[in-house]
Amino acid sequence: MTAPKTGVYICHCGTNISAMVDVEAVRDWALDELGDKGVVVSRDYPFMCSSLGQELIEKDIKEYGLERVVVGACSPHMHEKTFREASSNAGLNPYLAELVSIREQVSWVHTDKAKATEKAKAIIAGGVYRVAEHEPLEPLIAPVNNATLIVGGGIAGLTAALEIAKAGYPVHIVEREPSIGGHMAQYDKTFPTLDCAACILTPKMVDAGAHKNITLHTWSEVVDVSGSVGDFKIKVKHKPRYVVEADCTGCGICWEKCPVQVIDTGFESGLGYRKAIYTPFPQAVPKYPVLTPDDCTYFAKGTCRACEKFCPVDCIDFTQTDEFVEFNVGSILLATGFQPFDARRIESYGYGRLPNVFTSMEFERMSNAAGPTGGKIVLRDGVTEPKAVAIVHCVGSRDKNTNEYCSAVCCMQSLKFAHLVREHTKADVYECYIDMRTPGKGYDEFYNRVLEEGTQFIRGRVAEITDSLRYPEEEGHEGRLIVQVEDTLAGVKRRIPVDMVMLSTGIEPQADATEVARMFGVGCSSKGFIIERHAKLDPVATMTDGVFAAGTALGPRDIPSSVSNGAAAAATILSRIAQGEIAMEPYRASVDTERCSGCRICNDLCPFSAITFDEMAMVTNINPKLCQGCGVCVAACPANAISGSGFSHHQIMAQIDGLLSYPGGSDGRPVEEAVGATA
Amino acid sequence: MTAPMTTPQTSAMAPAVTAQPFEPLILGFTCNWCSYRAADLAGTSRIKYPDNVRLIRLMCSGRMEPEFILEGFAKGADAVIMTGCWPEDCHYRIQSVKALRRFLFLRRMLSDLGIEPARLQRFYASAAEGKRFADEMTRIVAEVKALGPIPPEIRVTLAAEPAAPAPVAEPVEVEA
Amino acid sequence: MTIQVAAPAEAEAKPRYKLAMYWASACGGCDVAVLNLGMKLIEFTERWEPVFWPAAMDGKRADVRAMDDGEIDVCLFDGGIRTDEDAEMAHLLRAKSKVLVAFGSCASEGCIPGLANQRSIEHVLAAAYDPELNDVTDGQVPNGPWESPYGELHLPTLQVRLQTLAQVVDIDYSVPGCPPETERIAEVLGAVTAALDGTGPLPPKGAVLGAGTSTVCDECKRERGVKSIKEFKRIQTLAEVDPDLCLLEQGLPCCGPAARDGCGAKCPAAGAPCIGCYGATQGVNDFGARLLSAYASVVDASEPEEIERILAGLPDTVGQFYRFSLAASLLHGGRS
Amino acid sequence: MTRISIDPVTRLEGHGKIEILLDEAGDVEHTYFQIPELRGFESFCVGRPVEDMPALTNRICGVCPEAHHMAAAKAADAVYGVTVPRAGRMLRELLYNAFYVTDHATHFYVLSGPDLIMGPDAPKAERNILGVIKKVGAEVGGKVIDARKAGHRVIEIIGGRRIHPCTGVPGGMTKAISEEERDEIKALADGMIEFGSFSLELFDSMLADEAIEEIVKGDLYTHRTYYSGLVDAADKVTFYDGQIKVVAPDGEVFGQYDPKDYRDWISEKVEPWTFLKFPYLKGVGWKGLVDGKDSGIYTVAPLGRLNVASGMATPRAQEAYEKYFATLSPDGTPVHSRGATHWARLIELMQAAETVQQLVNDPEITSRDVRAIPTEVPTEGVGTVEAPRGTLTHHYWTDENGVITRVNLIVGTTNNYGPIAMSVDKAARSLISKGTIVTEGLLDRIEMGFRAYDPCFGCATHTMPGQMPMLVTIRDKDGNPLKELRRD
Repeated sequence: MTAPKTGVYICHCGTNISAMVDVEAVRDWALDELGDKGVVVSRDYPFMCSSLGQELIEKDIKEYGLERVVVGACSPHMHEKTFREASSNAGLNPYLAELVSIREQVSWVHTDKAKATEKAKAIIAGGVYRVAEHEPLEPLIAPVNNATLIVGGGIAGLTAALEIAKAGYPVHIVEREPSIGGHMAQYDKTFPTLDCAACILTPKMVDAGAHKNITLHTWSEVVDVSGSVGDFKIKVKHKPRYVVEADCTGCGICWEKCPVQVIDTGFESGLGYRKAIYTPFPQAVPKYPVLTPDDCTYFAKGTCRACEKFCPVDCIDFTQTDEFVEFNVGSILLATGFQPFDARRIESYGYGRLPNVFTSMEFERMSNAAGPTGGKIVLRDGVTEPKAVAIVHCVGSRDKNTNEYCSAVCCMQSLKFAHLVREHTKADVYECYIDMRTPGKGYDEFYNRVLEEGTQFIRGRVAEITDSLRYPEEEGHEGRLIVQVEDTLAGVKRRIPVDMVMLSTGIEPQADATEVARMFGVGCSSKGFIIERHAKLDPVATMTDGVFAAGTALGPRDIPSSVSNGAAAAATILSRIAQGEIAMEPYRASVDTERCSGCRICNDLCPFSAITFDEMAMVTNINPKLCQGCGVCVAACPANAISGSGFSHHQIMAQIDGLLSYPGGSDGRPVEEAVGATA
Repeated sequence: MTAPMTTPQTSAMAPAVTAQPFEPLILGFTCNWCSYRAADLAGTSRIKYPDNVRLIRLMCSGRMEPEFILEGFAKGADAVIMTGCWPEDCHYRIQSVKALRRFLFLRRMLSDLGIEPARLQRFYASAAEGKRFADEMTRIVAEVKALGPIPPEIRVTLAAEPAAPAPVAEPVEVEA
Repeated sequence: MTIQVAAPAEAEAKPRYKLAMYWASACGGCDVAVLNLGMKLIEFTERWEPVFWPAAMDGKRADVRAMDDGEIDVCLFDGGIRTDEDAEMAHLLRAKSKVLVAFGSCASEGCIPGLANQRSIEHVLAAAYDPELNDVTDGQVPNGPWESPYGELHLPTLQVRLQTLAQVVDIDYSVPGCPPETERIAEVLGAVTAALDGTGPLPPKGAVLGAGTSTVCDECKRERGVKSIKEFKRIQTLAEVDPDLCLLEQGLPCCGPAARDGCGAKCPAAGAPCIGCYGATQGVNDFGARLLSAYASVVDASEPEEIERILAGLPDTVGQFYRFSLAASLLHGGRS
Repeated sequence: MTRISIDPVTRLEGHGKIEILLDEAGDVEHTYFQIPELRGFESFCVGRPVEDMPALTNRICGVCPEAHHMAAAKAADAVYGVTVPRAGRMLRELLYNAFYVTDHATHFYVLSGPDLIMGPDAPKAERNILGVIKKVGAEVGGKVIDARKAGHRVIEIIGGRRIHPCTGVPGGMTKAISEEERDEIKALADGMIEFGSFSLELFDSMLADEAIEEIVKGDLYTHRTYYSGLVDAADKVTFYDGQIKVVAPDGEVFGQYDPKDYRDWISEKVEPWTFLKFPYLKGVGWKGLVDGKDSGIYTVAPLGRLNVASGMATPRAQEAYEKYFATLSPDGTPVHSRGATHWARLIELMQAAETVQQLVNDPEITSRDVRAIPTEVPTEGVGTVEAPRGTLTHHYWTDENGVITRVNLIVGTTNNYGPIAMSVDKAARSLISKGTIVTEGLLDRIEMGFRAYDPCFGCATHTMPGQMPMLVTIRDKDGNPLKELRRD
């Protein structure tokens, strides 16, 4: 068979590539050296991805009757689709065009232009060799179920849910807490406008609770995801509330009568109390309470049943157990949120040891009028107002020992706290920061406002918070806290006596983030933040078709960007629903039953259950609907009976040969050896 | 008196020719979802690493056929690198483990064939670990440089043509 | 078995083709397999004139030299290319034959003698003429020409590596097996005769004749289930071998899953694991890689230490995965 | 100096080559018989699990793989110090004796037959199996092919395959035989015995022919060497297992030893001009290619076996044995004429056939108990059998995991390398003197010499038993070819 007519196109990417790769040399080399591999035309262009660049290719396909196209430019993850479309516009099957990366893999990572150019040639050769083995393919079409699963009922998830529901499509929200609302419901004020969080959040919660297209699964968790792109099968566990939701009116008598006081480590961050049966907060949605058996006297001793006795509608049911519901959706949005950094991990800050060291979450509850202190800012004793308060930035952020990243919200929340302290008390406020980060609308203005309010700003990371006085001048400060910090602007070490310290804790992924990511088949960083399909151009999609993410599950961000994430995800999902079907890469494995020996080596290799064995015919079959195209069975088949479209044995072998064909052996040393040569 | 001069000249030039440092040729395999994107990230982050490695993208590290690796060695690679998702976040759930099994089997067989274990390398990189990807590339290239080229008696490439044996003198045929 | 049969009269009508069969570095099993055709062989000689067959009849290289290029219709070449003389004969017979067939495992894949490629030729000589086991006079061991007191004596020289026929010359077909099963040989000779007569299809160049395109498991009668290897066992440690169950599932490293079918799965039927003498199946570049991949894929372990422990059950990976095909492996020059 | 090259199938094909070098006077100065093949089993068997050896070493020789399979299996047993259960051992012997019937039949009728039955002076065109069939009748041809078939069938039933069997493993065999298979073998065994007696009768009748008698009794190939071969506990000829007995040219017993001690008794001389080695008796020493009581060279195969044993192990064969010695050496001293090997071979064929019948009728032959599981730590082991063409020894050293660390192999024909070289030399000297060369006769004699030994260089090179087509080039003192003669 003669080599197919192939066109080679080298992109300068402005100077991104051409600065480190001699693109003209590569262009000429391809035409001179790869002629026997079918290269009939080779061009370079400043921006291949531009419409003019694409027209160049389309024109050649028509004029030269090209059968294959190889583009040397950026990563396929960036522009593979672009060049495939260009090819199919010119009547060439899109899968006969190959994009190989000479930018991410060459010009951006190497420093020796001569060698980078050599490597670029080899990569082009790899593409040319490979694409010759390609065959025309058609994308696989799958219908999209118009229902959506949203995991997490925080502000990001709620926003998306309402957008999709309003558009008229069914939404399931799964929230593991008793109520939707997420962390935002715990906040008092929101920066920089200082409007109350509850006031702007609760209406959305109510809407979501009431909307006919939205099904709430609170106090619930997703336990299994199966099926495939376009039609996922979801299994949800409803944990028992011990309350019959159908009958409950949310009157609240049960928790009034319940004799058991429990420290509320959840919503109230340990500052307040709840009962064994409770709703986390007055505006909770849904309104039904939750009974926690670990706290309940009846479950411990078999007596009490106060709630049951007093319930006017007899909706208490101690016999409830886990319930499982199943439903199918076409799209999934992961809005699983974050957990605050656990300040105990930095022992030198004394949280948990020194009573008057507080975390941001505690402070949010304390300053909240509906909170445990009724909005009074007081020490642990609950009565004493602080005369001096220190606010420590970057707790669990920008720190090699904990998290290297910036949590994005701490600076603003700290400024907010400074303002609130000044507002509620006459205390002096010291802000210890590393850098003041106030990007965003109205943020820096708020910074200036707090400056003017007289808060003292100390540039430096706090070294230690202690209650032991070391120096004579600290006499008289017994019982207070000393904040030791180096003022890097004044260049002095300071030990500041205060009554209260507020640790501005950072944002971390949920403890079970990686398990969740695995269940939904999405990639996440080793920390647990979900990885976007493209950080800039596709920021709410994941690498798994049909699964999206929004809010702090993707990484630290504030309320406005979480909300816009949610809206963006909703828009993306709606457009998929509107299309009704989606095209998938036609990368699938298939069995040549003539060649299959029925050895059953492959039978247990597929995690998607695509492989089945026909006992009668003694051959293996692969279900293309379930196959995800990983190719594990192709590589395992000893009879060479399974082949994989798109990543076939011959294509990869050809690419290997191409990549290594130039400049030949390593450091150009001849790899030939006279095997026949006699010893 | 030109004759004597030629000798020192040629001998002076000889070392320069042999002094070329060994630059290994290394073939690398990535999966489409994690390690290839790690390579992309290394690129977009402009993290530099040696240019000895040439990458091939597979959908999954579990797609790796041992034949690919042997082909790499046969066609002149001094080392081969397998990369893929961390097992816990394999895009195909559990397939990255299949790659691990084949890797261990193949590495053992290669060493039985005289190819040092260090010439078959392997690491995980999530799509977020561009730095790790570049660091590993740098580490591996250094290791292989230290190993030097694969001795020709270990590897025969397809290019190798047997030396046609010197025809032995045919006895002159005489009538019986 | 001296075959010098005058063609019976009734066969005169049809053309009689010229057949050559040569053994290079071989054990003779391939030739015996052909001789075992018995009476059938004598029938074949009605259509085939053996013009050169050192195993069974007189014949001289000089005669072959004297032939025109392509004068031999079909040459069955068995044995591997171990010495310079083997290579010389390969080149000669390629020139003189219309159709050159790599016959048997040695010529196709290097067979068991190909395992010598795992070590250096020095090791081969050192082991064969180990002075502790032999009476060697001041380190003199044979290899190549030797200057005797009366003049030079010619002795062939060993190549650094045993090669397959296809690695040395261009071949048309190959017939796998160690040796090829006699029934298959009869089929091949029948098919080739038909092809030359024009009454049957001519197989495409490079085709593998006398074998299937699947693997031995396809012919094996043993029951098999989903594969999952927890441990490799050695037969001398296995008190009972289930006569009906797949040997691999009993822990015995069987090459059946990867070895080309055509033999009738005789060894597994006899309670011995397949050792892969029919070589790699259609389209496989490297037998060892294929079998290794299959085994590794179904190893029932996820932790490196556990995988290594199971792997340790194979004391000899090269012998296990390449018993018949090391010389044809990708690392050692490939299949052509 | 004049050089004569005799190239069986010419020099370049590595099938053995003879160089005869004459001195100034035109007399034979030196003769070289070279074996130009080496595959290196001793090297590449290292590192293999010992249980793989029976299948690996089969490939040493496709003519007698059964012999290597058995020797390897026995060596593997020894490495593990395991005793094969009776039924397993009987299966091995059954396979092995059936192989003897096939192999000896092939040699006598197909290879030597043309010379013997047609007579050495018969026209070449008739000196082949078809000529034989024409002369002695088609049913004989049928008998021969049936006998070979029968043997191969038994080998296939017990060994799994006709060529390169696969069932021998450390401790026994991988499979037992079924009742049906037993009955099939029974039927075949009767045919084998019939064939054996038919062959012995045929040979008697042939002895009447003077030419044949000359071949068998004549002194052309008489070498007075030592003889060596396996004998059983009763000092009878045996093939599968026994002790090695060595007798001197005069018949005096030189010694008897357990095969595992072979290294105390024999060594192998390595010559730089041939890949094959020359075994010799250490106790006597290497004196070069000469016979006599002072030369360590010894002869094996049928001639050797019958010379060392005090008789055959089965009745019919014993009858023939007595007749053999009565005819050739009434005083019972060793028969030195190589031509007698043909007769000895048929006597062995009969013993093999009778043994097959004995074994297949043993009630225990279908027992399932054919394999013992080793319990010892593997170390080192020697496995020795009598291959049709001589004593075959496999010696393995292993690590504690049963993986081979060292191998020594002495294949059947190798033992006869010395005597064959001497016969070649003798043939040359008998016909070359003072520069006059009786060339045609030279070819005949050398060819017949080879046929008598039935050398199987399949084991070391690749010359099929009996096949020695030849080309002789006579060169003048400057090495220029004077004359070329060929055997056609």
